[in-house]
Amino acid sequence: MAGFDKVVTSYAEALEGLEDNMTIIAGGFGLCGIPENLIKEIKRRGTKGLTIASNNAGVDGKGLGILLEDRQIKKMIASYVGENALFEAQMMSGELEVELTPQGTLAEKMRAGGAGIPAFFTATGYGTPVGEGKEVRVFNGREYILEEALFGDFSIAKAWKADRYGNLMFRKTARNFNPMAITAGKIAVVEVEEIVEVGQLDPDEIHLPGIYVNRLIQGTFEKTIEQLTVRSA
Amino acid sequence: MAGFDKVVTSYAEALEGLEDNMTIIAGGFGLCGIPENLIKEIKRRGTKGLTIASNNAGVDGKGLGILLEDRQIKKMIASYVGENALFEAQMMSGELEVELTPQGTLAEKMRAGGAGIPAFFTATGYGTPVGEGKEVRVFNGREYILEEALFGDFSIAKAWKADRYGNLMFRKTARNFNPMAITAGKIAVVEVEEIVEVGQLDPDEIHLPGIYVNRLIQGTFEKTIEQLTVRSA
Amino acid sequence: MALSREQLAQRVAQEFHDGFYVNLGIGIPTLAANYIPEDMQVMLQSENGLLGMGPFPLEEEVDADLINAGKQTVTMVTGASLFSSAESFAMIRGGHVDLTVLGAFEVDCQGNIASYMIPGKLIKGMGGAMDLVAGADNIIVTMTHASKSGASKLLAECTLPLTGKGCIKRVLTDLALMDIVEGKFVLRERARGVSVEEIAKLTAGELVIPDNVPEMRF
Amino acid sequence: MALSREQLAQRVAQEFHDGFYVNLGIGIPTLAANYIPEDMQVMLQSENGLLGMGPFPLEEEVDADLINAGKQTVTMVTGASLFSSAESFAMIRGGHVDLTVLGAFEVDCQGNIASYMIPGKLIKGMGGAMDLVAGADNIIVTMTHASKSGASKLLAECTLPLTGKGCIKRVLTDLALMDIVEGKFVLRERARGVSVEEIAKLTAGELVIPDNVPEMRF
Repeated sequence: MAGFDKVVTSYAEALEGLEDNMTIIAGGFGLCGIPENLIKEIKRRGTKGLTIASNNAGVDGKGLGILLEDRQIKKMIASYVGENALFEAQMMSGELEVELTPQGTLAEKMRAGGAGIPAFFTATGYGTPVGEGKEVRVFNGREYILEEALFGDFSIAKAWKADRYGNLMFRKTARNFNPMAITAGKIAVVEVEEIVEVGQLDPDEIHLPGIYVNRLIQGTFEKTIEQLTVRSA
Repeated sequence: MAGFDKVVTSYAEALEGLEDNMTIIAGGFGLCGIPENLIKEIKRRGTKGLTIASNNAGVDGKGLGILLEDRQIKKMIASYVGENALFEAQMMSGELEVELTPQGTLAEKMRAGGAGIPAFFTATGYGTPVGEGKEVRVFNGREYILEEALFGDFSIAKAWKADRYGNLMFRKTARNFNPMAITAGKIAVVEVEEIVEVGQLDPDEIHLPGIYVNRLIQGTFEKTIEQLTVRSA
Repeated sequence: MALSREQLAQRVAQEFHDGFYVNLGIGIPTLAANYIPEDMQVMLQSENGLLGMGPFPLEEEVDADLINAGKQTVTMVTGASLFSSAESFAMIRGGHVDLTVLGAFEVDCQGNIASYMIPGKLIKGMGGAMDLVAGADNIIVTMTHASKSGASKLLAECTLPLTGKGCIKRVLTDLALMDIVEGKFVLRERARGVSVEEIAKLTAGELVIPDNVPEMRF
Repeated sequence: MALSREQLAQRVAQEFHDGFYVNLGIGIPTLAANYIPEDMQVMLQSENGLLGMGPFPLEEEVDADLINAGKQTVTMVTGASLFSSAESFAMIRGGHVDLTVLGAFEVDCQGNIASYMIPGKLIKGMGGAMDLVAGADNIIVTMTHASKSGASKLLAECTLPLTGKGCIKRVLTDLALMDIVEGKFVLRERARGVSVEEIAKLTAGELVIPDNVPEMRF
């Protein structure tokens, strides 16, 4: 790697330095736009004691769900974990610590982590279990709670297209948490469907500049659909 | 206007309801990407006592500078006002109140206003005149100050292309403060170079969704260059 | 007679206005999209990053990269836009969505809502619901008025963990449409053939019954 | 002899590393872009929303929509990206820029910097400077060591309103390169033909002089 070329050629290299008890910020919503091969590599590495922030925890046997099988996740920060029986079992038994975080607050906590904002106020969660123990302050007659930023040792994310400098474009709703997740990790690792030469992406259409990306790898994706719903013609 | 069609056909209509002593959030950086015709319409209307948040205050005779001539601006929230002799004179004489705000804090205050974040912490300005009177709090061993969101009665901004629903694309560095400014105003008015039919913009390439835009107008622009700098071949 | 799911959806759709940006929760709220009047434009926001959600795809249109907040495959309407989750919730939290419709386990006459957790039984998470109720001025909660055993879900005070505090102003149940005004449920409409007395019996929170409570019309 | 503007820019460029994202302030810092070694890639961030700033345009390339933070017309290099001011300062505040170079009126040995205002005289505003000094770990301040009348600008305590507190670790003047370590200036290099004594005389803040202070090499 010289200059701004972020491309690595193996998943082992992509996650080099990932160690037990680290924190990972992960992109994806359900199984849509998840870094599936990076997750598989974490399973292969057998890294334990992980704290993972991601909107969902995958399903049984897919996505982050596969990291539950060998109990690699110590703590999960997520907004919705209802799709995963193994997750529920580990949570109920207390093996797995869970910090339920409202979806918008989770997105904003990731953005804040990447943007040098250590904390912000939001009305979301005021007066609910989410607000317990958090500072409440009134602005313009309304109560807000203080939420702190999220930072990761690593970010793992999935984009659609990238150039070799790590400039990224996402596709449809596979964008979701990916851009913010990338900004919030000390080492941001992104897998993409296609890597193009530098200069092939229109600078005005880049969704996330390569400055946030440390390592880039091209992968092939299963793209499992959770709820296949169709209409008839 | 029916449904989501945001197009208005006159500048008078575009700024209908703008009254004395209102607050306006304006896009633009220097004279780049400024809503020049909306500013001219404010001058024509003669609206007084305005509070305007904008990174710069234009130059003499251009941009927001023309609103100084008839003393329409009561207070300016800006990061840099060094290009404007009339501004400096009115500021020094105390006719014009100025709240100097760091550029990044200004951008974030606008974003926060649009995003339902009433306040956030930033290290920017800690220990400087900007931090005076503001709450200081330590996170991870570093001091940060609390900054509050900005809201406007109106936003005025300039984009490149729009569809009739107000979905926007910006061009090059004329994007600058425009997207955030638009989100922070109760009535967001945007002027553009071109209005295309709905469906002509790729949903993945829209920079700002039309939900933030209330009124849209097509204009012609002078695009004055402040510092023409060229190299020879 | 209690409203069917379809009737609930139909009644929700009566709250739509031309040009409204609307977020519809999973279940009955989503069904309301089927009842948007033909002469009216409504744009659906899906909090996973889509404004302008269309119907389910034809089989050949299915795209794993295009789903709604319920993880169902969907389509986009003409004029749709796509964005990140941070942008999506900036939109929601910042009050830019005109109407939010979502379900609940319980609502009380203080405007509190409980919809995401039954301790010891159901801990799936709040998803975007807490942001939606905190961000919207205009919310309709759709729910059944009482449990199968006849226990009211319209309470003086919610018993389950809250999703939002003091943010609900309108509730549509299978029996009635109610506003929440100054700490009281105010009965606005009743389902066809459902008496005011029956509604009163199944409403545990304080209830105001105006002189005239019309039946819902579809 | 005191460094010329070009030599200052050259010395700044020695701090660049291959693959660095750099923000260069107006004036001498901007000149440093002319001295990027040929075998090295450096990408320039312009805080008005451009990563990958290129040289000034040819006359026929001039585009009013493409300027730098000094409002000068510029170009983009291959691989550039464009974004909003909020995104730009997320990048800066979040510490993603590898090196920031900017000018100053005064610096003190506590790492404080004053660069934006002379009360009663010059009130143009801080622009992005406060965000840049607060957001970067790696900052070089370029300035003249003393005023024309010989008053030191490297002080025990800044006299002008601060741009940032305790954030400066390295200062390059026309006479010397200094680090700021534990409340003291540490002399690292001196301009060719400038004596340690001369530097000491013009440095008002506490100064540490190591045994060996090499001359700068270009």
